[in-house]
Amino acid sequence: MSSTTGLLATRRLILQGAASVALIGLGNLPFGAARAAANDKYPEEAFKQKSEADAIKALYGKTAEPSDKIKLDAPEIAENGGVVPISVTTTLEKVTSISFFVAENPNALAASYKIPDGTVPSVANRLKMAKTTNVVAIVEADGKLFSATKEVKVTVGGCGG
Amino acid sequence: MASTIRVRATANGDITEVQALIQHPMDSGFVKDAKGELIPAHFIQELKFEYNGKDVFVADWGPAVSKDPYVKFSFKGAKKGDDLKISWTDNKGASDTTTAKIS
Amino acid sequence: MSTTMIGMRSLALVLLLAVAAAPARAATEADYKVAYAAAEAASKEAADLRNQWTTTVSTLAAAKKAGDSGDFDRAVAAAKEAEALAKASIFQATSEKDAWKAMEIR
Amino acid sequence: MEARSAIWLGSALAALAALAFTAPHVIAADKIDTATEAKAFQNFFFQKFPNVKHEDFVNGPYSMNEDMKRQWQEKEEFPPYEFALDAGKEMFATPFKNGKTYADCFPNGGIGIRQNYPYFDEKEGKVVTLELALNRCREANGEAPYSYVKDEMASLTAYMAFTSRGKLMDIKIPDDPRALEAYENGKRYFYTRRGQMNFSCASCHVQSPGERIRAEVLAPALGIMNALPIYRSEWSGMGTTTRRLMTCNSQTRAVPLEPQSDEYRDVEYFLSYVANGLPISGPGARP
Repeated sequence: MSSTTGLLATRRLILQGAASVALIGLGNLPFGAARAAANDKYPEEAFKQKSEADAIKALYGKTAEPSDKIKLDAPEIAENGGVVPISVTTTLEKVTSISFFVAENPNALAASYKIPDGTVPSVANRLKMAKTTNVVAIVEADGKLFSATKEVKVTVGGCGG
Repeated sequence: MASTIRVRATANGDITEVQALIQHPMDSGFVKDAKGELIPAHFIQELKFEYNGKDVFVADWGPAVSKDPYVKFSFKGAKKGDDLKISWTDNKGASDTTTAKIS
Repeated sequence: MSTTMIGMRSLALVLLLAVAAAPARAATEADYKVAYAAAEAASKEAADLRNQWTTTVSTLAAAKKAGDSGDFDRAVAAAKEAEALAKASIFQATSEKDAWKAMEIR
Repeated sequence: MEARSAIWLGSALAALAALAFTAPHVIAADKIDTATEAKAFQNFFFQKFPNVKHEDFVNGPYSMNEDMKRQWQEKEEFPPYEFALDAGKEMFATPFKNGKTYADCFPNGGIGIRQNYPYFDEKEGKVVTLELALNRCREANGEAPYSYVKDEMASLTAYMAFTSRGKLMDIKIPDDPRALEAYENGKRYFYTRRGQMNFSCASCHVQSPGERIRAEVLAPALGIMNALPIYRSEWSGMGTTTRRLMTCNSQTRAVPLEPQSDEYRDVEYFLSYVANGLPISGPGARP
């Protein structure tokens, strides 16, 4: 069939857009005014990296080793690639940072959280995933990096239209 | 206009659980609109939670955080009735802030 | 009401669609006009039955686009396909007048 | 000769009609019948899914799949339709230019009445849905009607649904042959195959609820109206009943009808009636 028109085309475009994020060379993201916060700088470099290994190195400057003290909670099949509920909790001590990476997103680093003293080392959030891939949670505890990984299946819904 | 930040902070014992839902498009810069043009990147980059002058939680976000972003965490040392200040800034320099009462 | 029945029924419809009269010689504008008019009439009848298919609309539009750009071979093929789709949706509307009861929960 | 054959033809037709009318299996035009049909409809689902609690059917796919239910419950802690709810509440409180508000158009100020919609309007002889009543209220007060598929209408119906949460669906079919005809027309639309995919609503929502169409799990037809309007992650936005019906059409490659056309109003009437007794759960959050 030839190209579609009208409502259907719009739905298809948005559907494709929302579900499969096209791999487009990363133009320089227009960064706004200087951040108000003095000390913590927005990890611009890390967010620009493609692979999660590079992003982890850019963010923390060291590599992580898997740990079973981190519980990464993510659905087996994502209800929708645009809104994937992912949470992590850990029994590790002296946690200072928790970050989430979606391996095959255009940029692996999705979100990074600073955990000051007195804050419970556990975060829940909703992330976008371009396609079926590994979600990696990184916990920085007492200066060392630990990781937990889980694959989440992502596909579009509906019978095609 | 009502604030873009919805917060629910509930203290039980020494631990206060905080949930936040923020109204923001979180455009990744990779999605095309109906006419086929790229919607420019527009997403919250930093979200901060402060309790009596001290940061208790700071989020650095990229474009892969969902539209109308949601986050949940807990922290110790606060009690009912205290204030929790929440503020965000996005990559276009826009920002919003609000103060919630811990219930 | 089993799934095989759905399979058979849509199979029948797909067969009906496989109407592709390949014109022996290159199509002319006149061929296109005739084919397009027939497709448009069938599409209108389907719309009047309030059972138009989205693929009929898009294929008809493609036929017009090809016709306007002078590619009459493609235009006639698309017009014939649009007509076949429209006819299939008319067949569907008329046959469903009673066929729907088969699925009704009693 | 002319007159005699006409008379003969007339009486034959009359006899035929009489026969059809009294024939036992013909659906008699009284109300009781729709009640038994609704019972049969509900029992079909209660027997097909014996371990699903009856009131759970209104949660659509989440009544069918544990993993999806967990994702949903997490989202329900702070649901994405929260903004639509607040917007709807604000719109309800903001008077029109002429000083009136939506509360003046609806019984009980529009609060806790969603379970009675759609209703059959005997003056008009047609089904009136909540979305239609809202736009008629706007027009009666000199305001432009809202689109039936955009956020404003979704916010209003989200707020009205929210005020009825937990109340049981209570749709009436008055003793009026036109009401029965509307119910029948809705039922016919529900079971009629359309689109190049050749599916009817029942193909998905009666024959295969709980099964997947790619990432989505299909909702059962029973209680499917109770959760509307819905925030869909796929649309990353609110969806009114009209938007949901129209997108279902285009998914089967059927060209959608115009919003609030008779078929849509009647199918909503039929589906709401057969869900009588099940709680309102709107606004809902769906994949």
